Amino acid sequence: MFETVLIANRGEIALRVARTCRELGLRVAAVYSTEDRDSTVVRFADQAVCIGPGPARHSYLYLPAIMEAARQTGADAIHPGYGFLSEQADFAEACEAEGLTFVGPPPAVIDRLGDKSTARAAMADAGLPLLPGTIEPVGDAEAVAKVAADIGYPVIVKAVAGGGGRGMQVVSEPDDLARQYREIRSTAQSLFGDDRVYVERYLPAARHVEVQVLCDSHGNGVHLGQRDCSVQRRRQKIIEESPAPGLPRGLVEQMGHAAVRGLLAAGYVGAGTVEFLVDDQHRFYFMEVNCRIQVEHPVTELTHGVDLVREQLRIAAGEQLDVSQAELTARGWAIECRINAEDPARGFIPTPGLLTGLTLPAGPFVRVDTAAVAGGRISAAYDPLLAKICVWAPDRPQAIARMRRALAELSVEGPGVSTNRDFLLTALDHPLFVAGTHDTSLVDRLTDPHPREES
Amino acid sequence: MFETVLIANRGEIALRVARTCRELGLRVAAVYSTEDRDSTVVRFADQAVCIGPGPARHSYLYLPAIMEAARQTGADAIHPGYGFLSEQADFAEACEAEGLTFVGPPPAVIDRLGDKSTARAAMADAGLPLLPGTIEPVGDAEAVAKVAADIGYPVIVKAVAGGGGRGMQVVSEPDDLARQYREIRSTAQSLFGDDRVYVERYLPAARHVEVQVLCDSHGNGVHLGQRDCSVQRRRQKIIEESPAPGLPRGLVEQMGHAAVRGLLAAGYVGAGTVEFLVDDQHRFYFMEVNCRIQVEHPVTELTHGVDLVREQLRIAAGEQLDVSQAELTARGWAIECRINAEDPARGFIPTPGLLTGLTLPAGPFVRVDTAAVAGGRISAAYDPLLAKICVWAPDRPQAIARMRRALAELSVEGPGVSTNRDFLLTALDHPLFVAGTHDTSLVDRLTDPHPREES
Amino acid sequence: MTSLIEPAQTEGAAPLAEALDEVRRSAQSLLADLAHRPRALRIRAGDVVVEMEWTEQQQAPAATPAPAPAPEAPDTPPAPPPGVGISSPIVGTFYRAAEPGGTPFVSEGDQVRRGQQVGIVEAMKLMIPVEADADGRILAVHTADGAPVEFGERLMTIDPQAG
Amino acid sequence: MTSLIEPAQTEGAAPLAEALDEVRRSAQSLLADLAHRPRALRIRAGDVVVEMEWTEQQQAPAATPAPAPAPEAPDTPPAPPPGVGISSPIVGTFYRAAEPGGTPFVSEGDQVRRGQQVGIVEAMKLMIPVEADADGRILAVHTADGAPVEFGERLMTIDPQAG
Repeated sequence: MFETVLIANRGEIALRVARTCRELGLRVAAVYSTEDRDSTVVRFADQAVCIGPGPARHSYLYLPAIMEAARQTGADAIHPGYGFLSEQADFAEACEAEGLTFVGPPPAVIDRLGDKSTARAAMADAGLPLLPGTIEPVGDAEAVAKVAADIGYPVIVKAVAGGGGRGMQVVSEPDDLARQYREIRSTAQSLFGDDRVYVERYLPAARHVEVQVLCDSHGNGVHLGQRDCSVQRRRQKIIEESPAPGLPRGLVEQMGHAAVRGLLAAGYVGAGTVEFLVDDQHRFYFMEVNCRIQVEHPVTELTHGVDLVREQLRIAAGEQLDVSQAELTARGWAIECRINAEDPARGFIPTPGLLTGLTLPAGPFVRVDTAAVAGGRISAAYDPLLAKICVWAPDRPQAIARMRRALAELSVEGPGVSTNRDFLLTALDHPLFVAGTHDTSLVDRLTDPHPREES
Repeated sequence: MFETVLIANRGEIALRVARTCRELGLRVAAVYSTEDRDSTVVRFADQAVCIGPGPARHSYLYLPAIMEAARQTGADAIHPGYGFLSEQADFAEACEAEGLTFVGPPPAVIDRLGDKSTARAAMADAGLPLLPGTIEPVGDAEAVAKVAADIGYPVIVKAVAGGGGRGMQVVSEPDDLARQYREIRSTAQSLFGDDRVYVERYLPAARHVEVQVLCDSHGNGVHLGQRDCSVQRRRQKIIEESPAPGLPRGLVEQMGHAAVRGLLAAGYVGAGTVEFLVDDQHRFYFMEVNCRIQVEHPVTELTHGVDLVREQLRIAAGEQLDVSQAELTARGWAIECRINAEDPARGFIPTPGLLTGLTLPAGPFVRVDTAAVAGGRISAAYDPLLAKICVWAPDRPQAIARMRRALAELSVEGPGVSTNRDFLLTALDHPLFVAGTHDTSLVDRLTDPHPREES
Repeated sequence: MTSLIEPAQTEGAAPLAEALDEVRRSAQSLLADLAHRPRALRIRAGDVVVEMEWTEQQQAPAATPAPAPAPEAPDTPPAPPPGVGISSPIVGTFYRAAEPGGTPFVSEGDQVRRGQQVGIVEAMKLMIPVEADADGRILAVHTADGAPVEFGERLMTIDPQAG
Repeated sequence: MTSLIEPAQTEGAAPLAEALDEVRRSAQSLLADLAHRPRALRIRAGDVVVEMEWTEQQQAPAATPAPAPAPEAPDTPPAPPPGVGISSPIVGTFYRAAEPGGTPFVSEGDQVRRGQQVGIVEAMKLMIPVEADADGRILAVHTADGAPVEFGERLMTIDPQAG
């Protein structure tokens, strides 16, 4: 095992990784921007290095500064958390070049799976079902029109380099296609420096179901069940749960095995997630692979009793998985709600600022992951995630009741700071969510000023 | 199910019960003394009634005030928590007389099991093993001397009405017996208004292992494994864990079945605990029954995934147990540390006062039950329990590492306020605790200025 | 306070952070408990010294420490009328008269003597007399006959000057 | 900072910087919790002394009881010597000369012009020049040749009056 782990991240995930490092007896080195000078992980860490000013591109995304911090702290491993440099093959490569262990998959795997086009090809080869569409990027408007006509409208045009809900566009009408194709290419170019796009069928009412996988460096892989992440605003998840409600047992196992097969075939090592869309006929389609620990990993930890960050570190240290698929049994139900400092009434705009008061939920079967403290601030420089509130219960109705109780305990005060707490409560209350039959259109139903007639 | 539950308690347990009531959709009525006017449960509750001044005998122990509060709030059930009136048969009777459901066993059962003499007789009848000693109270010094000579020294003289570590005395030398017998009777008279005592063999190096039981009003009973509570200072538990380390599987099942058999035979209804001593030969002896939810119940909740307060309420409402013994499987390991506002260096004297700062542990697999908040006070009028910190992990070494991490995150500040946090860390570090071979003498070893040579 | 984490090692380990913490905390508690803040403060502990000074103007307002709780009578509802309150001795039901429909013990404007019975609170069949705490005139009766009352709730107000 | 409880790891690091850090943090904590900022503050711990004074004008806004963070220049280390600081543009290794054993770009007492190179910070083989922010005289060089520096760490202080 390592001696010192540098955590190349901030906020709740930096603290969460630090906690597991501490439990494993590893020295914790934190990095921070000037904006995060007084942050919780800086206080928690054994050592902390200032790596740059607030804007992430000059600090958390600035590779030379991170690598220098690793050198100065004598780190022998770097945990990238999620976001920032976590899925940058360059970063993983730089670690390798410096003799540091990158806690994540090998650079070549990140490269292949981060590109949606090669990822789709790899997963198709491994026998995973794909939505009708193109595997290779589509080179011109004419070709796109032909593909779209073949697979049928609506279609979705996606940037090969996209992710996190950015760089994609649904096209419902053939007449709009040429213009929207040009737009998404231009957006993709400016966002990712890569204007390649592909096309696939768009499922307006699908569920977003993902499978958590662990692969060690000895060729072993296991899955830890599903997470349903269908409650999304602007394609950003806000409520996640495990298991996925209402899926037939056979489907669950089929998807789990497919995910493990796909990642092992791709040479994956570490914790990874395979995202699928599941349609109303319970057919599933590969969507993408996330080569990192995910924001919503706690729900899997709660149902499976596994510390996923510990497994990441063990795998990165070359150890074998110490649990078999048969031993990995889920118990009960877990739900996560992401508390964002944002205003749902004003299009979910972030509301950063000073937190003059903060009361977090606690008690039986409630877990809160946050780096926020009363007297601290939610910085405008980063994403507005304030806390992740997770609950566990023996079944889904009890878990929902517990989450309602937990959310009611939350109190956030600060000038100009609001949260999506009440919006989350509304979503939890929606008959479709309560029935577990909701899909990715749920938030639109809640925010649409003209609610549809259909149930 | 009920509509309104009055919680006849304060502090962390009142809040803990309130949380489950909220999750069950029940209205929460709290009571408070003037000392607790600004307490967390008062803010949490749907309604709160001031029942008297600070001293418990004029408020939390004052039956007419509690009953009036129940009437005023329209409560149809009363949850007594632990301590205070929770094991007073009079209170359970008064509830019955007023048509209120007392969340606990029937008054006659509390009466029989609260008296150690009749409890020992009942459990002996049900076939539970007892330590050599008397079942009937011993009436005079001569009889005591004869019994003690028969069973061999050291012996322990215990008040029939004792509990919570009070009203008992170990006697090692025959010459001391007559004096100590008189002393304990006089103490018992002043503490409990009942000077009856009995005698049994004293095990200086036994382990304190207890079994959590649930019995419904339909004659069904199940156990939820053991808790080891051997880390005690002055017979007050400070570290509890589940399961009990190092017990053979056969013994675990034997004790579980014995506990259920004993409580069902006694007509028990509700959540109860049967306490045993286990000697170094792995023989177990019935000690006493606790007719209430216990402080350390969270470790059982964490290993078994059961909300014990929910089960208490369901059982009190006449519902059947909805889990069978076969379905109740333990997972992993849980440890609780009781954080007291006290000074271990000064004989564990309480250090109540204003909390100017309070940072509680959080994150993966950590649960904190507390009613303390920054800016609040630890009142000198009640026991100094500040927080219960619980952790879960797949195995005991990981649970200990996690507890060390969690305790390190705790920060309590306030003029004159100290805690036993460092003392707990020292106990967790002791080789005997780490090995899981410690017994009730562990704290003495840590506080004894002349440590023994033996390991 | 991380220094406290490893109690076994505190003896020889770097005591600076701890000493500073201690001195700072000592200064804070000292200041928090002072009704009137001094012009200057100096704390020294071994190598560690903390000194502070305040200007004249700031001393006056400093007399009210920042998060001051309810200024007076924390046991009564906010903004009680001036005068002396008579509080309920127990949680229960308040009665103004000895029996249903009877004449009230007292009414507004009545003169009362200290110790005179002015009402009853019933709790679980116990009839607990409410007595005036002072000589004076009943300024107000705040609670209706038969109403539920909590412990410490103000039932009446007496003007002791008027006695 | 937990680093202080593990004396084994402090070996190479400058203990003075650490002590300064502790003193600064202690002062910040102390100030953050004060409703009214004092006119002067002095903290001394062993060799380390922190003294602070506020002018009359600064005291007025300080009367707002909100949790005030570090009084000024929160991004620079505490109580810097008077003058203008030159901060590290990146985390890395500080060099005073263009090559090992070479003549330092500047020494204490030297006159410098705004924009003049006064050092180098190396980060992952990138050689990033450090330049003077103002005309003036080098009052102090705070960082040794070859020492690790963080982003924003003060490397030198210039007296601009002396320019």
